Amino acid sequence: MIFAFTDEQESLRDAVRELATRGRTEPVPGDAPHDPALWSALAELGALGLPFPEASGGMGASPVEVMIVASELGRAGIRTAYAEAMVAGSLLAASRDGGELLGSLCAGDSFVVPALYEPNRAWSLEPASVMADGDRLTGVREPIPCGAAADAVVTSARDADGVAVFVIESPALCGARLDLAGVAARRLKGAEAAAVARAVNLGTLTLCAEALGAMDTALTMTVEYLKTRKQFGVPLARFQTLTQRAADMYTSLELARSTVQFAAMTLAADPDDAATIDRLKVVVGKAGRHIGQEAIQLHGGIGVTAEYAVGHLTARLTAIEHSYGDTRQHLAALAARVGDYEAVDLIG
Amino acid sequence: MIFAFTDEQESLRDAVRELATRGRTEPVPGDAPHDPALWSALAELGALGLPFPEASGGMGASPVEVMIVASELGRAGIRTAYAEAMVAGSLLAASRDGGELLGSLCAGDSFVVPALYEPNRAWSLEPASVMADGDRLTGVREPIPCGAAADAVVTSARDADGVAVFVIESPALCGARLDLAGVAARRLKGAEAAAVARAVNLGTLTLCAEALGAMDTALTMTVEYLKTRKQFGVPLARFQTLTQRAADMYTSLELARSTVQFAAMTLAADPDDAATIDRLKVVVGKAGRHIGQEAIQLHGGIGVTAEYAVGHLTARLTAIEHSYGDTRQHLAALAARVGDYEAVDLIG
Amino acid sequence: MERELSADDAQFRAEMREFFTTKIPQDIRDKVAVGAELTKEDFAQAHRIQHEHGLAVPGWPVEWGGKEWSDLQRYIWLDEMAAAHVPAPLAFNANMIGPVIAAFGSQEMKERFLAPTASLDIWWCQGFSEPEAGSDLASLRTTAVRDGDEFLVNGQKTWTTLGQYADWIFALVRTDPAAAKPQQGISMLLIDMTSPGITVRPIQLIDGGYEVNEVFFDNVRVPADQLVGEENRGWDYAKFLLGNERVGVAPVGWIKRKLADAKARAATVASGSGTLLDDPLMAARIAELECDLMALELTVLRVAANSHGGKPDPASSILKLRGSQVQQDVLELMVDIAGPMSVVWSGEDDGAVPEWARHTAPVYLNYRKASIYGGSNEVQRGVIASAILGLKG
Amino acid sequence: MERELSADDAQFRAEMREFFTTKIPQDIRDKVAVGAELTKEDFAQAHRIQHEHGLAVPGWPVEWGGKEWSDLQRYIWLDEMAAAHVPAPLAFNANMIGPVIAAFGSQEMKERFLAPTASLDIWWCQGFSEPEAGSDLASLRTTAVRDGDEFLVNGQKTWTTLGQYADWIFALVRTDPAAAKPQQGISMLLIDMTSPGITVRPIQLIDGGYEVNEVFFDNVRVPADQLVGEENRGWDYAKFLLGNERVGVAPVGWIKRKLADAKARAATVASGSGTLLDDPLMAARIAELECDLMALELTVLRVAANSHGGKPDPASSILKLRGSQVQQDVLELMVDIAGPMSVVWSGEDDGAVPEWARHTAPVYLNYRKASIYGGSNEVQRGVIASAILGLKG
Repeated sequence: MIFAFTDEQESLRDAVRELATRGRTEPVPGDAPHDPALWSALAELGALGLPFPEASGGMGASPVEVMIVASELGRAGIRTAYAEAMVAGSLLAASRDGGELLGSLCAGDSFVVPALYEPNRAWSLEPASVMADGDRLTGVREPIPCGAAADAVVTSARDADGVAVFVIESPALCGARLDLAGVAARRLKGAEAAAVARAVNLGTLTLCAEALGAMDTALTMTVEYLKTRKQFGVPLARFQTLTQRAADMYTSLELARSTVQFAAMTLAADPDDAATIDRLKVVVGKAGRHIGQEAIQLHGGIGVTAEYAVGHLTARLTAIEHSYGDTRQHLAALAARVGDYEAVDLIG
Repeated sequence: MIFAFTDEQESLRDAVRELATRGRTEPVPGDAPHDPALWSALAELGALGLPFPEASGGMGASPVEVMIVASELGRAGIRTAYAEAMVAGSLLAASRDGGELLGSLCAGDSFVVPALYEPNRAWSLEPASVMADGDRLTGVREPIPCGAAADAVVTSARDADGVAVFVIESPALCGARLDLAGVAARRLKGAEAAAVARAVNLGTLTLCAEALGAMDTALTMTVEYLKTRKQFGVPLARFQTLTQRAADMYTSLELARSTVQFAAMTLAADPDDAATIDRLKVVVGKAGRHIGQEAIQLHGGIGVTAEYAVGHLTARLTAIEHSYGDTRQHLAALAARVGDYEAVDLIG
Repeated sequence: MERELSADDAQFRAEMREFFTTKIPQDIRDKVAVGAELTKEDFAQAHRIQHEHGLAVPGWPVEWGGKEWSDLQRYIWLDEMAAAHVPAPLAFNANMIGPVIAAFGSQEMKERFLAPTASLDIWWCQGFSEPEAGSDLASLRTTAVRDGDEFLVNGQKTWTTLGQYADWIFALVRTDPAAAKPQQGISMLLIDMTSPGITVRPIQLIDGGYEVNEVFFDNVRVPADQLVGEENRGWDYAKFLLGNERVGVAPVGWIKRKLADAKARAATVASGSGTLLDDPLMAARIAELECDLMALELTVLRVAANSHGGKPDPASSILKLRGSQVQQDVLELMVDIAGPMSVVWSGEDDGAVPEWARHTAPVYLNYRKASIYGGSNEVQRGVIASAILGLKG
Repeated sequence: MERELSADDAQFRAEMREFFTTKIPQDIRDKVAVGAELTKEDFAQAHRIQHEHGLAVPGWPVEWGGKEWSDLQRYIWLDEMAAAHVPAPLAFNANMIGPVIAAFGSQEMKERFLAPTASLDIWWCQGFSEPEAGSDLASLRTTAVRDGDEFLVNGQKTWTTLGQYADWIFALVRTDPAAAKPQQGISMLLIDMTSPGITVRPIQLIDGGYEVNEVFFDNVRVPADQLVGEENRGWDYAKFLLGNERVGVAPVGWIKRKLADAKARAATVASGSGTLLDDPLMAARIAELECDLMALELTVLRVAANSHGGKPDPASSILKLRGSQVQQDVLELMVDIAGPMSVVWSGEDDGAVPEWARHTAPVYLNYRKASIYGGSNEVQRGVIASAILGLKG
């Protein structure tokens, strides 16, 4: 197993890091508005089309490159719909007639996000009350993260044959809600339940990579704060109970880093490996709670203010934890299969 | 709600403390042998018959007094079959023909323990493979804690009508195992499933009270060690990461203390309150793991030696956690009923 | 030892339940239930209704409106208040400056301030923390220099909760910079927030709300008769103030209400073929939190029962420490129940995602403060280690 | 980035699996599987079989029996060894004193000691810790005074693992009491355990076993040519020794084996209408531990891949820290699976309660040592905080 980045991957990382530094705006509480300028810059870099086929306007790269981009966005504390675009793009790529919109997505011309959550329902890959009859849909999707600015949304629905996937252009959202009854929907032929699972695998990896970056910055800021902030006449770094906890944060971070990188390699080899994504979400979910909560605590009061970045990082980690299933749900999925194998084999 | 002890309860506590100090022997690793001298002393104090009717040779007191005795034994690090005697006595007391043996138990003349575990089976109040046909039993009970010295054991078995309870005098154990086929068993009329549940409630309270005492001593020893032991030229108490962890141990201890005392009051009012016992076992189970593990860690190497008491306390806490269902099992029992009420009402 | 509630206390409980569920406006209670932000008027209205019924300041001396309740009765009052989603009387008035004035103020000060403090005709805020004096309060720098019949106050306070609504502030100020120890030389002043030279700057928190403020003092003139008690004894009064509350130091009633709400919410979120409340891992976590809360609540009852006349007891540190932990655990549970519904904070109030769910993430993030303010959990552990366990370091 | 194992490494893995599952006696592997104590002969036999196949000291220089394996191959070797329940070659020989002698010993010393060390003809033990020098190794007091061609050694070592079996001890001793810093003035000596003046006193552990010892030195004469490297540089050699191992610092293979065993055991314990492995809370806990272990194992692979020539890397502190935590979690899981069967330690080997279950509590208690020895977890956190995060305190 090789964890090192190639030279090209390092160049990509540096380019995104530069872009993220340049494009960074001060975070505000609450939902992040879509930033078209930043989005165009990501498109120019090729970031939006990384894992998609060159024939559709993508870069023909792999989830490893997606992970690199998302990590840098997370490090910079930039909240975007990058993971959402990866899910939408993956669904379009799975269909034989999603190519045109996918090309537009890769180029940054169309802002496309998935609509996969149902109100008052825990996360599920399977649509429960969203139904399809031909191209007519019923049901409600809410919330749709970043939906307000979307040129199109991609949603799944249940029909007689199972799960189908649809595109809705120029969706008229009410807040974060899309009432599907009466809207014009176009079926994406060839994209079925397996495509949804695969798209969500990629989206989950993307979010977890972003979380990795956010945790990295949260720890860096915490360490810096401990070095400079004084209490009782001495720097906080003199309080061993704080520095030992920073060491635990570092440990969580490094274990999460290994897992994110491994999951990216794994999806590159097998985009349908759901068990690895379950484990990834558990490891990152636990690390995100640990690091996010401790980063605030070790900062003290300033950690919960909107003027200081660390609370926003924790807010983002919290949102990521609750996207596409939280730690509990992924644990439950793993628990249901835990008797099927002897041990998790990472190198086999 | 009144947590204070009465004067009589304080006298009882002092008497047991004195006895425990006098009767204490150096702990050894592994199973504790029955100590007839200590047992007689407990009987003389009336401790063995505390919660049982005076008509049967008991003291007609309550689970509160049992808690006081068990806490003191735990504090002194004395491992006895006190909880086992409470379970056996409660089963005898539930039957209209257990009186004679109960009297003998209270007087310390007969050493009676329950046999309620089945090998290769998680804890359950219900017998699974122990069957009764009239007074003939089949099945195996193992392990039987303190069974080697027992004059009699009390066991449950399943028959056509449900659960029945039996006494086996002079049982011939093989190690900690009793093969029930072919032994002479006497049915305890009137003692059925509810009697087993009630007896185990009392036994669980007794064990948790003992755990409270053990945790108390584990913390006291740890604090003392931190004050006196030097590393890097200064007492360990100078290392804030250690003292903050001692503070967390204290917090666990005091929360467990409140819960043990409350559970004793509750059983005094309602000996069948299984939910309170479930919660008690969860609180004490978590506290016992926390305090037991931290007591060793804060001691360092000496904490795992047989020459030093703190490891034995942790060993005892571990055994108590695995008696009559561990934290997980009691949580699962509570979880199954969690939708049946709005909130836990302690003073209603 | 006795578990049962006496007949009198049971009657008291029924009365409190009746009062809170019928006398406090439903719209205020509904806001509390969904975690929405309360307005100044909401707080004031709830406080004043309690005051009208003689319930706003039960812990004060009887002559100033107190009730001489037992600790258990105080507990029941708080418990039923929280159970009905009723916001508590303003703590700065009822639990902080009121008892201090009653204990240490001159007769003139009592007569001037206590009645409007009880009735909320004066809205108080607290001026203790400073940018360089958070957990280390004794290093505060705001100065008060005697100038005839006045003090001249200069400096800055921060984390002043609801300061934007306040009429008056009780502030710790340094009156003797030459004192031997930093805790000495501190005084407590009562300051009119409309005094020239005071500037309030709201601080936005991570949830988007404005509940704390910076307060700047630029040559603010404070009449000397607004000095509480004796000069240079402010540290003692602050310790009294912070140690005064024991029954309420862990917000047990609030947590219990939230946990019950969480169960009710979980039963409304579909999961698989049932609801989240049927999910074994979710149900076990809720059951475990109920155990944690029970142990905490029992400890409040037990420790309060050992109370000795308002003297600060280091045992209250375990209540503060554990109270904030369980409180935060329950709020984390609530976000987890909302799940993907917590991901978008804004939304239409008539959307299919209910309001409570949209508030879960901001409320969870906001309450990370609970383990920081009022003496951080690290400070509480330090108190336990040194004052209770004798680990002096 | 590349997940796949190369064909060569896959072949290597198959060879190791074949070797460990066919060449090491089943009775030894069975003892390891149930957590029974191994005899001296068990350890020795397993070591010697590996040695006969050239596998006992792969990390040494090639001329002394090493293999020039990649870190990944070392990892595979350890992983397959643990998977087959095979005890590792004696660490004191293979990982500790051998590499030190190979790196710092004179040619004479290498020729005298390395071959018998590799073959276990010398059984080594470690003499580092002292009663007053545990985590604070630099404060050690055992002295060695030069007396002609000999050192005269006096003092006491403790926590000497398997010292009762050892032929020789490598010990840190103070040779210059006047050194400026306590770390200076320490030397490393090789001492024959049969030397007059050495007394070994076994220490019983909480599980009832005897695996550690006190070793007393009373005017023990040690030939000067048994000084490793240079006088007063013992601290450097000790640091090299402790930092030498990175792939193996977290016992990942061992933990993985135990966790797989735990699952198999859980499937044999009836619970309700199924087994413990069907229980949702138990299954979730196992799944969570598998996640924790995966993250740890991946970090071993990632950090080992960044290795730079045996130089101690503070990142190994996270492996030691987290390795001991996950190890202890798995052993705690194992007691919980045994449940009431763990309550009685003794019993008949033909009883209905299986042997593995009776060993769970003592093994769990014994391995609380894992977070204490070899640098306690508090020490590891200190290394991370200062050496990695730059938090110098």
